[in-house]
Amino acid sequence: MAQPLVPELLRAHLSELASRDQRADGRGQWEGRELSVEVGVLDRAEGSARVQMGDTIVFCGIKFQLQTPYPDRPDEGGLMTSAELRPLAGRHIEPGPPSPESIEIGRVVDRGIRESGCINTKDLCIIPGEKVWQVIFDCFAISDDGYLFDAFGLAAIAALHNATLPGERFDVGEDRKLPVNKTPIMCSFQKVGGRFVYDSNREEEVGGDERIHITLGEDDHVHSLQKGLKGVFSASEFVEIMAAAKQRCSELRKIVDSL
Amino acid sequence: MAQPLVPELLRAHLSELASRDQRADGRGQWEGRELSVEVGVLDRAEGSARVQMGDTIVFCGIKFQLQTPYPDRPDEGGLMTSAELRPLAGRHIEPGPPSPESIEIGRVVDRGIRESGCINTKDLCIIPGEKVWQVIFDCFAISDDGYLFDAFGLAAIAALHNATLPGERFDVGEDRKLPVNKTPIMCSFQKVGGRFVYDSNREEEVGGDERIHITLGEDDHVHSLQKGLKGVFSASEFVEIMAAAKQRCSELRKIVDSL
Amino acid sequence: MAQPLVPELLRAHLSELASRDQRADGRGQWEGRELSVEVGVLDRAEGSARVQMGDTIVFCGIKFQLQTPYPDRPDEGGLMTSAELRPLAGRHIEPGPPSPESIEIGRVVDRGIRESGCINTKDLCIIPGEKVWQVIFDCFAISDDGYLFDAFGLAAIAALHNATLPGERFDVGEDRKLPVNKTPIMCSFQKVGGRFVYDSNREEEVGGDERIHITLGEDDHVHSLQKGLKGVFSASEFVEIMAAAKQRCSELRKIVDSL
Amino acid sequence: MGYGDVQMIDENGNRVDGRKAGDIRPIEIEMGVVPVADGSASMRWGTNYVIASVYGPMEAHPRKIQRQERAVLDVRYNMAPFSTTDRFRPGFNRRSREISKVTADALESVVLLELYPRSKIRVEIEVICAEAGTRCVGLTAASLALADAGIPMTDMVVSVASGKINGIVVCDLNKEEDNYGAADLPMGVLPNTGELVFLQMDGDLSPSEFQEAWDYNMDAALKIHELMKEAIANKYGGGQ
Amino acid sequence: MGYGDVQMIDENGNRVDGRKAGDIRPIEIEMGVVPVADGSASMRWGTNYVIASVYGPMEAHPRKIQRQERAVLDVRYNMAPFSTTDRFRPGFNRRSREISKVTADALESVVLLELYPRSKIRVEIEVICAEAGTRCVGLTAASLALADAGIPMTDMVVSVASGKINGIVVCDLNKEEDNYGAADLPMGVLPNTGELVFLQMDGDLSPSEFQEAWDYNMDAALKIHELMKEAIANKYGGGQ
Amino acid sequence: MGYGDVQMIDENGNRVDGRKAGDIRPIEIEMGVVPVADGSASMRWGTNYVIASVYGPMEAHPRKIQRQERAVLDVRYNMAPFSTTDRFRPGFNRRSREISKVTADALESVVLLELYPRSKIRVEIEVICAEAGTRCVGLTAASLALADAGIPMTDMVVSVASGKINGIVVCDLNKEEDNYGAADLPMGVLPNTGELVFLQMDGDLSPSEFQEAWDYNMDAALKIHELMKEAIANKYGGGQ
Repeated sequence: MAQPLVPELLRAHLSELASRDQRADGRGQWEGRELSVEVGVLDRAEGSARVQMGDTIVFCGIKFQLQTPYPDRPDEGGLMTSAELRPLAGRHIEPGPPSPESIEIGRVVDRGIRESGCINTKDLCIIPGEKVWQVIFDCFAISDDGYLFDAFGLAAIAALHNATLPGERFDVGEDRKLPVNKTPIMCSFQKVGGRFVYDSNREEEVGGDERIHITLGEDDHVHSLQKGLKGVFSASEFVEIMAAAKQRCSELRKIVDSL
Repeated sequence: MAQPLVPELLRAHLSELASRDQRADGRGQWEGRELSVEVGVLDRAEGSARVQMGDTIVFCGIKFQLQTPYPDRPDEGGLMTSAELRPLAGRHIEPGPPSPESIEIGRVVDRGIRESGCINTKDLCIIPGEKVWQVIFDCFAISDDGYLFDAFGLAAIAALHNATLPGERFDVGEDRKLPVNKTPIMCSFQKVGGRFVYDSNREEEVGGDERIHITLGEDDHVHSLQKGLKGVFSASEFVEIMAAAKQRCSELRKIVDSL
Repeated sequence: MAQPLVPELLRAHLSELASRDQRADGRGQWEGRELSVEVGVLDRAEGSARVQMGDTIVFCGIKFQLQTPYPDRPDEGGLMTSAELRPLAGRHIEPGPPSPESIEIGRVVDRGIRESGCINTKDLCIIPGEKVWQVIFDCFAISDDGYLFDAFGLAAIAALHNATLPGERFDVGEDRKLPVNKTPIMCSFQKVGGRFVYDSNREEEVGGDERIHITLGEDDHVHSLQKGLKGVFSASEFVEIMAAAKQRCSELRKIVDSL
Repeated sequence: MGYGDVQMIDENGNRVDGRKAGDIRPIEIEMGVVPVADGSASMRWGTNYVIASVYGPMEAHPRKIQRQERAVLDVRYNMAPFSTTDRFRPGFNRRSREISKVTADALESVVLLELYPRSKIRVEIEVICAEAGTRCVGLTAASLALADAGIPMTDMVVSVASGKINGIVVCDLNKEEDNYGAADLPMGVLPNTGELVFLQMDGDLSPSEFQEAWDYNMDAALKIHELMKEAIANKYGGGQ
Repeated sequence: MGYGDVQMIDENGNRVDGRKAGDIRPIEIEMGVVPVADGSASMRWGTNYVIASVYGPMEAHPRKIQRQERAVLDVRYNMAPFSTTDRFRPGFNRRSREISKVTADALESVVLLELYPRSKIRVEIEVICAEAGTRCVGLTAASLALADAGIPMTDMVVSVASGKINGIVVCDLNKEEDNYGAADLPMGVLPNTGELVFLQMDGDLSPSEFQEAWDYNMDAALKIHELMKEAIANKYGGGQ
Repeated sequence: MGYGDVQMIDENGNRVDGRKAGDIRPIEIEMGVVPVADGSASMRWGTNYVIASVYGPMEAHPRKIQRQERAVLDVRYNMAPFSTTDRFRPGFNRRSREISKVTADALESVVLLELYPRSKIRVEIEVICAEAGTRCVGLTAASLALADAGIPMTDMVVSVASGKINGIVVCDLNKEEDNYGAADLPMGVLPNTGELVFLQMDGDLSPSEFQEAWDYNMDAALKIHELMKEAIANKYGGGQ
């Protein structure tokens, strides 16, 4: 890979903007880009969603497979999340095996869903000890203009609410809606120009510092956290973004629950 | 890999020769190199052939394995073709995982055999739903002086005619000859100096343009086609090489059938 | 990897020392570095040892797994040895897939153990044709100051003498000591400055030539040999190091048997 | 029941989805679907859904892949994991490698690579939903994306496949037909000259059947080319 | 029996190993355990046993990884095959990759990389015996090894995790507790400023439980920092 | 039935294929079998069939593998998929890697690498049919191919293995003997000096058995060397 140019000018520009409480595209500190969420958009998936945040566009497709349960949990199905950063979605994405970035995204999205308990893995049991469903989330970027984390996270929970267990195709009973008990929502913040902002676009991502990913459930319960990239933050900064996360997660949960 | 030298001088030379209806080694446009085909040459294979075309030398060895049939085709065996371009066979062949070229060769040879129906996959059934034979074609180059496609294709069909199902070794009945119903033959053409020629050698391969691979069966039925490499061709050029293919395939079929 | 500097000065220095019957760290030709062997040092392994030879420090951990025996040997368990050269253990060790060096070490250590017959593979049988134990030796370097071969070999046989078959954890009977019938010992020699020495340190390893690895059992029976690296040696040189090996192996065997 | 026994065409020559032998499936083209790309296009073709994006010309690195006299074309064809009925496992795949290679061979035949020495053009083809004929859809979508990126070409490439079912030659097999088909002839045609840059074939076609399939493809390519021209004109204001 | 049903804390607030809610497991630190390394340290923490070594600053090769203005930090976290009850198969592992990345992110936040332009510092973390919380042990041991190598840092990093069992928030889960735990909050703290460079969390914590776990970690980090200072002082003679 | 129970030598000292203890299997050498290579040779040895080819000296690339003062020798030993009774799966293989390495070590000891600074010599060994002792056949064939390529060497390498069956030491085990053998001692000998460049051993040999096997190898190496000299002379006209 070519040496990335040190984006010192970009950083200086973003700092200068931040000092005047501004962002490169005119948004406020906690303001997201224009958002659209559609479900049922993939003909071959058992559940699907398309999320667009500004020029960032992603799909999440849900597929089910049969598997044998683990001996120590004979009545529980499984969950798997894969995030593919294909070079289709941006000049900066190199082809090749999964990058550390894509592994991190997949694992962060996975934990947000898994740890919330929104899927009761016992609901995935077909025959105890023999056959259970595995739910596979495939997150797939079409256009990466920054903050795939939140786009993937939102697409995943929306696709889950849209999913149908394909009993007939696998000859294990009738098709039925996958029970989803909760709506965990991920909100992420990045330090840009010395302060945290919500939903940084690619320009801010390149010229910014550390990110913090927060997944919240009902009653502001915390389900998952992740700090990524180089950077130091204080307890009071964390209190500030946690407050912003609580508000935004609640707005996004309403959108998902109303689909 | 080092940058290949642009073989502009070679291309100019080949074009000049072509303009006088000549080739670098004195052959006519549709004339092949000296050919030898031997079968039963590999002690550990259940069927084998050695093909030499000029300084191009290849082996094809056929091995059988037992496998479980696919649930939707319980009485059919399988077919697998692998073409290995080991660095033994030429200075230009780099070690490492299969190159796109070797994958393409394997797939083209495979399709020629498979699509002709020369093997009835039901003849490979031992116990329906439980045990079937898998036929594996291993194409292996000893010396690559160009046009491995045709050499591999000819070695594969010749080895197939030479193959014995090793029932005794696998304890599933007596050894018996593998039934082979047809003799599909692949003929390939490359555009060299602006016109298509048959059986280009390595010099012509390096200094030439696109290739077209044609596999024909009885009564000139077409079983497989593949255009490879950069290049444009017209319908009338295609008619011309198809006519040449019909003649050459029929000659080669006689050789294989007489082994 | 950066081009290794040609250690010509080092080689000249070592030759000069050798001509005066000396070594860089003051040892005699057949003298080993300070040795310590401890067993039972790894809480999660079923058998373990830590060996220190000068600044070379290694662990060997033994783990057991259940496996299905091979059909032609239904009452015999298996043996596997893996030597990991993790970059923890030295500036010269690059991360990545197993290097040819680490593969060679693993195979040489494995053969010393396996070929001596110190484990009767029939002692690893649980239910003939169904369940047998696989013994896995994981050799792991903490600090590589030269001659991992001998350190690994010694740690492996010491860990083996320390191993317990974990019947209870796998629900196949009671825990019991693994029967070990013999104590094969590996001794290695490297040509440094034109003559063979025992237990070369890393400086001698870098500035030396070929190595010879000898594994001896009771009554000086030979179980395994391996010559590594570029170099020519004579029959009389071999007689000389074989004599040194016989003496040293017998000393080391006493240490292992007394643990 | 053998392949030939399923009746896929009725006595009136109607196919399972109501088409006649020479008809193609419905096609929808959208230009510029990947906002961050230099060029992009999507095709919905039957229930196929394929997106292609183009990046470049850009610096070719590492330097060893550079060519002094022309650009290198880096083409990748890939199936998304949710594109097939059974999940498609990501990773190395011989079929995808081969399709990437023949697609690159076809596009290199029309892109004016010599205009951009020492540079690289990346063409990315992603199959989002697969029905039948994804390689044809991918190649055609890629030539649209190249046009959208403003990369000069001698001609567009239009790719379509004809095949044989129940002994009858038909154009543009759908998924059910493909499952029972006895032959498949995908071609990549330059609509302005009638020349070819892509050709594959599998199965069994007599000389006369082969000619019939060839002719269907040539005819269909011209129809699809009209849709492509329209989509481009709509985006760039030359339309209507 | 579900996760919540196993009683891990008795009526007197004693945990299975006798600790109170806010107590950490016993910790032993040894400096310089890898004689051939530029710096190294081991930590025994409960029955965790983790070794970290540091090499460098050294030339960064291949050149393409060099950064003009600073050193690159190359961090690897790995589990030895005998570190777990079931043998841990060597090779590619998504979990190890992610932990390596977040550990590198944390350390880059304190190491004065700009002092060593164009060079590389390697940090190797090997889990020899794993109990629970290996990522915290690894990150802490790595900062000790960096100190042992004399690499300048703005502060040490002390990492520790709190969690929840039987609805009670406790500090530094051991293996049994971890198996039945309902939440895990590992943090990486700079003891001199109370700032953070590492943060993860899994499970379910109400806002007030979250605050409690956070406070336990902050408190434990200061205690562990005392042990670290002592170990360094013992080695370099500033001790007692 | 244990390994030692199969009677492989009769009361007259005749082995299963009629040989006496010290006899080698029939050997046929062919030079120049890979027309496009710079040098090549094949050996049929019993039913082993091994081909070796040599390319170079050539430019060593990438540059980082170059050595200022000598050529690098790039040796690959590989088993063809049809070389064994059960198909041999292509791909990474620890055994092949190790044999490649010890073969390279042996050849580097005789090839005058310092004559070709900064260059590379490729040696390719392919086992077409495997019986027993393929590493010896490969090493010997490689030294023939190097001679055919005109690469200067201090001496040829002749490699052969002795072993033990039914408690009797014999030379050059065939496949059946190898299956039931209790020891295997392959050596690589320089016939002109009696020195060694290759040595391995597996199994169990008492000191006196070891000496006997060693002597058989030395004796056989001289006989094989005669066949090698003859094959080279036949090709280059110095023969008869």
